Amino acid sequence: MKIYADNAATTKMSETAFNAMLPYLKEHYGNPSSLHTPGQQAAEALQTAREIVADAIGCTPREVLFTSGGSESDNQAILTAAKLGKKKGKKHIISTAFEHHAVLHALQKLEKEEGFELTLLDVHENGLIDPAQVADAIREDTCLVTIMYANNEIGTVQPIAEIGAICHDKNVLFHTDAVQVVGHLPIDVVSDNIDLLSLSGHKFHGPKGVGALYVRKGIPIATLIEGGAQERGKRAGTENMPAIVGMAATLEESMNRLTENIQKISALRDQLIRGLSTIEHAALNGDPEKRLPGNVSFCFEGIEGEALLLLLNAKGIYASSGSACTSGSLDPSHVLLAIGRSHEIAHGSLRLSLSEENTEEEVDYMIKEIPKVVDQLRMMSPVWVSKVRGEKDFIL
Amino acid sequence: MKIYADNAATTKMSETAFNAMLPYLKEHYGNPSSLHTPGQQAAEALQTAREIVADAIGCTPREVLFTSGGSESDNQAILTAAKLGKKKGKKHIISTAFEHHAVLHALQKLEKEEGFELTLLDVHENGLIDPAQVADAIREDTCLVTIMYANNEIGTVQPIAEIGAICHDKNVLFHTDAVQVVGHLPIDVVSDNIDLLSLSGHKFHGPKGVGALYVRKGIPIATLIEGGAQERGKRAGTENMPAIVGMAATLEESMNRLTENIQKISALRDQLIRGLSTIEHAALNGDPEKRLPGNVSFCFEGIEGEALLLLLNAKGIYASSGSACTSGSLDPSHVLLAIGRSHEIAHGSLRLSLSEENTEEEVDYMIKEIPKVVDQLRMMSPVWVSKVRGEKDFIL
Amino acid sequence: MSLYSEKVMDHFTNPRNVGEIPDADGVGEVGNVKCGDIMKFFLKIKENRIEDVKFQTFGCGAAIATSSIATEMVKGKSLEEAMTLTNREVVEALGGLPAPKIHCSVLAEEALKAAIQNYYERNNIPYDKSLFPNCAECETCRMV
Amino acid sequence: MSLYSEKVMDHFTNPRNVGEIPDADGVGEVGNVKCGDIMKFFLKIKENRIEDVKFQTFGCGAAIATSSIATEMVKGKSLEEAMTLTNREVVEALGGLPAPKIHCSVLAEEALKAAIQNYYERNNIPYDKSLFPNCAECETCRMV
Ligand SMILES: Cc1ncc(COP(=O)(O)O)c(C=O)c1O
Ligand SMILES: Cc1ncc(COP(=O)(O)O)c(C=O)c1O
Repeated sequence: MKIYADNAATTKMSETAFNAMLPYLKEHYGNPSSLHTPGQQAAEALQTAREIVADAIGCTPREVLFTSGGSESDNQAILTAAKLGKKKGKKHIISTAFEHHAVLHALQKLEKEEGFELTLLDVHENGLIDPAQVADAIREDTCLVTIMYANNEIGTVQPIAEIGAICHDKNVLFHTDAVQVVGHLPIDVVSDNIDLLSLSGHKFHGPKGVGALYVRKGIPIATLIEGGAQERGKRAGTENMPAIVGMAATLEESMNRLTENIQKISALRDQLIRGLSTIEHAALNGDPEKRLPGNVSFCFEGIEGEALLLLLNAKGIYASSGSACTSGSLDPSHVLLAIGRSHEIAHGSLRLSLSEENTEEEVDYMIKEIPKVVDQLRMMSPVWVSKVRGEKDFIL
Repeated sequence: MKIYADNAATTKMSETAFNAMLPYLKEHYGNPSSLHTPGQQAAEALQTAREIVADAIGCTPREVLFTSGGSESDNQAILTAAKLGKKKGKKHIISTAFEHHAVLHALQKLEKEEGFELTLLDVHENGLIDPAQVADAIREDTCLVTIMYANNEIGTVQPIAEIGAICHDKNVLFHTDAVQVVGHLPIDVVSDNIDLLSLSGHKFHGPKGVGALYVRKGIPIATLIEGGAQERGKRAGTENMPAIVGMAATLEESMNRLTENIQKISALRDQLIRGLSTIEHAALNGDPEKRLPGNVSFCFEGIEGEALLLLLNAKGIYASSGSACTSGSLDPSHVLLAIGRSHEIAHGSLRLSLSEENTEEEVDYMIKEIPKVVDQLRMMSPVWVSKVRGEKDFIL
Repeated sequence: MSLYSEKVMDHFTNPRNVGEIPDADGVGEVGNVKCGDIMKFFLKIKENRIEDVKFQTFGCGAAIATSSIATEMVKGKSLEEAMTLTNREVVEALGGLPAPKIHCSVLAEEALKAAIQNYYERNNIPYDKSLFPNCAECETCRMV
Repeated sequence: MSLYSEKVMDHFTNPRNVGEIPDADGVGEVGNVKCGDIMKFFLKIKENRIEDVKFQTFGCGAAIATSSIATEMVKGKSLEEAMTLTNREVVEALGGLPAPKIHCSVLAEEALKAAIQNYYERNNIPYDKSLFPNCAECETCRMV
């Protein structure tokens, strides 16, 4: 059995996306800036795609900017708010300790190079922000609150609408990295009080290398990539037409199946969580209720995540430890440290991220195999052995 | 007949590119940062693609950074040099008046926001830089010379190796926007003395939304998109695997067929130039010898380019006026103004950019139809009529 | 699949009333080559009515199409009626224009008015100057 | 299609000499949980020879594989021979390791030496301290 359970890293592209892309990979190759028929055909498809994406998050097409992905969107959102802030002498930004690196590193650059001040809110053991924290942290000179809609490693979903309301009350721009949420949970930028939102195609069965940034009307957008007049001069570069069209097509389909998918995936998730909870000295990461439909994240005491991944890989289970980006590094995930896991425990993490393509049989197989592999590694772990003998204390 | 003669705007993707992409659009969807088999399969393909691109321009794989396209590469190259310059108190940059907007706008931003000083070299009537101009312009505080390898509108190819040699002599970084050249003419970054080079996949029958930046070993790269550890931490974002693989595959093929293609396309170009040269009061833009194999650029007195394009479009000839990006704007192309065309003349421009897929028959058809359309528009042009009557002087 | 509506394309590729009237009673030219659009209107006036109208245009497809339809719209009209032609009506008659091309319709309105003004001037007919564009101060061609 | 060579995967998925020697003559443990790698080596020494060796490892695939192959490489060797084992030899025996995993081979070398040192200490055998890692000052686990 081959089980792809790493959908938070990237997803299999849907047939819908592929079929939508196909003509743009083949005969419809015009540049939408060109005036001739193939160019204008592309320009029209670009507009249609923009409308679909706008519809999916409840904004107008003019508020949607196409980018090369979630990271670029995050960077441009932060740059936009920072530039505005700088002009007004407001150089304080509020975020959380467990943002994706695309946000965190962009913020740290502002701190280091531009003298911005950061407040990174505590995300507590359950991985959730309390809106009151945001209210308390906002200062006279706060120019941006950026809090991810849902965390990519532990799957917790924040009370975004309430946070947004506070920001709007206090007249502070609110950005949310919704890369893990768009296409998976309903979003409405208006009722969620969002000013800037990032999304990425390949996280919802769309193509890689494409994303979008929503910027509420009236906010002057800062440009990250200068050049031609594409995206109304706010994002230069010949448009990635096949990817844009593919992303829109699959997003439209995802939105149509949203309720059904949420139900199906959440059921698989809960089945898997229940199954893995029988493993001793293990713990679910993140709130059990307020989490993404597909996210299952555990820490297993006494073992190390990479070894776990590789043994699971040998059994055809494709998973992740912490986020894909940090796998292979010596440091444990900053997300797990942020929810208070010790280094030792954080090293023993496993993320299984499900999609609607996973099945109950797959979940059963994982519930059967994962404990065996955990056991196998524990048996050869000096840490585990000394805990079993009572020479060291168990943490979990 | 449908003739695509806008290959400088974008190209039809090759079968080779499409076939290379296909598995990565379908079954091989892993994230190269993932440790499991699908992830590592992607990581390997990424490395192979990097080697191919490196081979094509004569550098090592570690010197190749994948980006979302030519504009991003240009921006990152300029940022890299500017950051280094700033550190050393060197804030003078040399470029030309007819760079692509991805370069020009990035430079103007540095001028406006960071206090850099720009020297934009005159490109003369023939669209060529004399290396001596660069030598003369370099100052103590020059941190970058950025000169495009070949111009996208008028096709002139600069003496890059000589310019690079001067820069290296004077210890100044040299960037070249080679977006129109890679895959079309031989490039060797070592013998061409290039430190930074931009390329874009969709200009050589590769996919849109992907490009690369070559950065010579030892130059500390500045990051434009912060985030994950992709591209050794210098360009965040989940890699656009299908596009990267497709770009590499078609580049490899282009390099294998380079001599053959240059011969074929240049012959078509010269046939077309000869044919259009019979039109009165018209002029070829750019040097007739030192130009891209596929570039044919004319100005026709007394008419306006957009009208010309649309009538040609009705005849199935897909062309461009100035660059695709500026079409539709009221201002005539900055490139044509830079080579000394008056506003009036610059408005009447036509760019036909050929590829190896064009045929002699197509060229014959264009030679037959274009003069008719030029005539048709001239007959209704008050400017033309007054010149014919001798009320105004002809310029060309 | 086109920048322009079918109506625009029709008037652009088959423009009506192209040419000039050698013994025109009024001629108006607006725009300049720098901005890329020049329109010249020729009027034949009989008993205060536009008996014939022709145009020459240097410019984009929209410029040619707006010239063409404007001549159709005023042919046979009295000068007073013709003076009420607005650029908005021209745009509507064409089934819309892309935003950056709206200025072409303004040019068409102004070219017509300039030709009527020229007729008044030639014939020393008194008229209300405020109703006519002042080409010296015209910023139309810089509008986007 | 894998991060690791076949040899590494073999030693990782079928590690040799896993476990402990209850009455070991020397035991060495290096690394720490913070950096994510701990190796513990157990030695049975007879007539200055490594009669038996076992290991326990908390760590990544490379850590387990280097432990495994290192035990194979020193089993039956004299202590002096075993002391000449270098991390480079371990890497070569595995057919290479990805750059960020080289530190695992260093850990394996050090775990072995720590166990030998422990044997010398327990038996009051004089030895050259400079040949052994000083774990208190060891920065291995911060190497990348
Ligand atoms: C010379 C030149 N530089 C840069 C670019 C920008 O490339 P891209 O559209 O792939 O961002 C182009 C084409 O649009 C170009 O012709
Ligand atoms: C929460 C979050 N933000 C941003 C990103 C970056 O998206 P991309 O890889 O498309 O740039 C990711 C995924 O990698 C993510 O999970």
